[in-house]
Amino acid sequence: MGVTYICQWKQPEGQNIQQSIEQISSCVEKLGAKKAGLFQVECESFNAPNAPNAKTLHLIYDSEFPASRFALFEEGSFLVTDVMLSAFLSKLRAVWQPKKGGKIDCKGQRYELGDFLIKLGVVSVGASAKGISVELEYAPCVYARDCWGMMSEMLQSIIGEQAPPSLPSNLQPKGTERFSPELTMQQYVEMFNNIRKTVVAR
Amino acid sequence: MSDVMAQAKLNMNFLSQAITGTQQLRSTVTNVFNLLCEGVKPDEEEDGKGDDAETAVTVGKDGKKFLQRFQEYLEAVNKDYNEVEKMCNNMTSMTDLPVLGPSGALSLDSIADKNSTYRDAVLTYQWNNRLHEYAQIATSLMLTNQIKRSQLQAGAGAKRRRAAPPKFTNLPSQTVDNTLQTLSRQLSDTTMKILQASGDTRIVHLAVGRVFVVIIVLRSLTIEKVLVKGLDENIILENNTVDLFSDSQYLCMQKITDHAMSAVLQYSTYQASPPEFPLKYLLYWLQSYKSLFTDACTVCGKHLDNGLPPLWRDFKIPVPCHDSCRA
Amino acid sequence: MVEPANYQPLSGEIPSNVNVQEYFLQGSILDANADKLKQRLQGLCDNVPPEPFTDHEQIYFLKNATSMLPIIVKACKSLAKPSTPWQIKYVGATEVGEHNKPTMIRSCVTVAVSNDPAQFLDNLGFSLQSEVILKGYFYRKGRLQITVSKISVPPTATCDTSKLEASASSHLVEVNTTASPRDETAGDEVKNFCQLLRPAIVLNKVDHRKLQQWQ
Amino acid sequence: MTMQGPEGKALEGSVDSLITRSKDVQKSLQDFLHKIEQEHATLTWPSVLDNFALLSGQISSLLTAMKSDKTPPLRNYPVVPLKLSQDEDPHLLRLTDGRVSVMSHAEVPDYLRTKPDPEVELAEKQLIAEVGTQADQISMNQVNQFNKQCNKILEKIKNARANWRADVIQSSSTPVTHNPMATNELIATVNYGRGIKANSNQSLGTTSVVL
Repeated sequence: MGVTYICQWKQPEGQNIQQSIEQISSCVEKLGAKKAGLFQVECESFNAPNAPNAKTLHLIYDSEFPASRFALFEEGSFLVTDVMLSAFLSKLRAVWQPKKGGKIDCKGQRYELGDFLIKLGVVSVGASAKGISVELEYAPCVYARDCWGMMSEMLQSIIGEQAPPSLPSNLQPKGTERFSPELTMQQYVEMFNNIRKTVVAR
Repeated sequence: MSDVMAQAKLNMNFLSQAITGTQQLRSTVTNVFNLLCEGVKPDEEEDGKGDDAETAVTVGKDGKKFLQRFQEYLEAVNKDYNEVEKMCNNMTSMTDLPVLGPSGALSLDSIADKNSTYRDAVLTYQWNNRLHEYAQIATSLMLTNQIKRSQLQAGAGAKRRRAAPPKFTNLPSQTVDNTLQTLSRQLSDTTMKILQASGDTRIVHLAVGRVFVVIIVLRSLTIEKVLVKGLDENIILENNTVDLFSDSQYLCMQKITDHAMSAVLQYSTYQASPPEFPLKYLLYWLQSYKSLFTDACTVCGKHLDNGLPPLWRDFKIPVPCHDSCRA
Repeated sequence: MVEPANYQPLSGEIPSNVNVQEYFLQGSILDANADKLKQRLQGLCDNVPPEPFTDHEQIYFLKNATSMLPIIVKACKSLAKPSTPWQIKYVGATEVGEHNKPTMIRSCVTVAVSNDPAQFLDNLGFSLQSEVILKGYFYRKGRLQITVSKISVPPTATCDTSKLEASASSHLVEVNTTASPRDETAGDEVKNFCQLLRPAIVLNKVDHRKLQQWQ
Repeated sequence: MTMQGPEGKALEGSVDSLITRSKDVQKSLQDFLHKIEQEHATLTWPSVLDNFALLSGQISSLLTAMKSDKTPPLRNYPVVPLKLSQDEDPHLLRLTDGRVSVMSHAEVPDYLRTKPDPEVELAEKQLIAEVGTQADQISMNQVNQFNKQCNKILEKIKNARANWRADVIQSSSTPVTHNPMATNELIATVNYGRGIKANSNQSLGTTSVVL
């Protein structure tokens, strides 16, 4: 698992989701990236209505890791598990219940360019599309700080000025620690939360 | 297959002819011996009762006749012998039949007619022969057009020595270990450890900075193989042996492996150097990759070229450079 | 990781053929006779050498507003094979069932997890109740699993020896299998196997509800 | 085979019924063989016996059909092999489900046989003769002996039953191998943590280092 950066593509005024996706994918293809299948990330949130100080639990499924599930507490622990996790959580139904409208997913096209993996996805809640995600993974390197130069160069050429100017803080949690799936999932949850918020704000 | 059968038929023909020839030869030889056994017989017209002198005369006369017959017979023998020899010469083509050793006995097995083991064996043998032939031709062709690895030799003319002799010649194991230890102390940002050692062969694991790991197979101090892999890739197989053969899953590591192999070739042709020099050069060269992900190309000033970082390092001055940017 | 994902992504559903029902019988045997039982099991079970195991089990409780009994989850880690992942195991309430039911039944969901789930379980609201180390042998016969194990107390726990007098001299024996709830034969299979171990050991249904209130 | 008249019709009908019956036998034989081969692990003796019963019923119904009044005397219709050949006959192969491929002198006698081999016949005759010569006296003796043995065994069993209670008392003195109290304790400990209290603070402290 290499270094992964995920961000939400902020659509320019007057452009719908379909148009934006087409714009970015043509941009990615121009760079020489090859299509490499589809991807899907699903996230379901749980909370414990009777325990007031319980944190929200996010259960994430990523097609990149088909046999794994990720459990992430907001500002809490993180765990990689096998597929039985959802069955396990359903046994805790008496305490932990899925949040209403807590299901959000992200589907789209994967691209490969050298060792880079680019994923463009449409984020949707239920049946309605809410936003666009851009994911960039550089597989061979496991230290975000080291390969940030390359990643930012690649991001510049994909999303232009929306690329972050310097290494985002959520990519380097504890100094120079190795990159882990946890950081990827955290970014997903963050992005999903942001998208949910903006949807509510509108 | 059919030509083999035809050949066999031809051989059978020759064989039967040769047998007849041999029989012929035998009978003529027997004639000769018979003649010799009977000895000189007086002529039938003479009565052989004359005196000694007369006998001598008759003997002389009879002897002449006898010698004449003897010569006739011997000529016949000679002729037959020549015939048989000719046959034998023809037969030499038979040795061309596949020499299959014990598997030749397969053809005698009547049940084997149903499964084509013998036939397959013959075919395989033929192909093998052909391969051998081609290989020989190829070798001879290549020997006439030898590629020189180093330019030093080309100009050296008569004084030139043979290409650097194989250096795995009997360095004591202790020396090799010491050399490796010294080398590993000289390198910065790079950790080296020996994963496996059996006899002269050592598998060395080299972690270069936070970039990649390298598996180097050493025979004494000669570099046999270099394999570059990502930090998070498996090196140890499930059965606890070192994975020496599967390429890295990352494109850039595969390309660096290729570059490293050519670096090995480059450094191992350096002349008149202590045996550890090729390895030392290679290690320093590999060490220069510690900035693989952080440094931009010195030629174009960019990080990426077609999705890949600056992968090339010159063998003399190892500065980062894209594959396509090196002049 | 960079393998092309040419498949249509699957939604994160659990496989439908998962066996979540555990059919089991439990018993114990005095230490002096444990070896005899092991020989017997070796003969009865599949012809593979018995697998020694040393498992560290942590028992977590989650207080539940709707029911008197807490939700129980065990976190297990093999000490014998440190490379095997942690497991968290939901253990449902044991149903002793009618007389005609051959075995006890409980639902059981096992999840393999990447690292120590203590903090995760803490976030879920579980609290660590107790921990034990089970050391023993594991046998297999078809889909049946048989464990013979000895309990010991890990150094991180405190132990009330007065409550453990009897168990100090016995091995715990459990015969179980997991199957789908509709599988009627699983229970009989367990029961029949247990009959073979008589009279050295009698594996019976044990009233867990009583035991749970004991503590 | 074509034939006119009522006799021909009767023959045809009876041959048809014989064919269907023998097909029944064939089918149940096949089923049975399949069962033996495939399910020998789970096959129970009663179901084997069921199969035998089915087979014997079908065979006896085949025999009754042969003997029935409606069937014209079949011995009047011999089958004569007109042509023997060593070559494979695809038609025959198909007719016999791939069992007989050649109508040759080696095969024909086995398939068209109406009587057993003379040797077999002789052996059978001998056996029957032996059965006949078995004197009544001997068989009576054997029956008596058998009855005597049975009575003895019966008596023994009765005795054993009478002594059973005593045995039970004796057997209780055999060593105890398990302790029900221990069972309960062990289960309570392993499942519900009886008697062992985890020092939760310490445990969490160590794990946070791991994470």
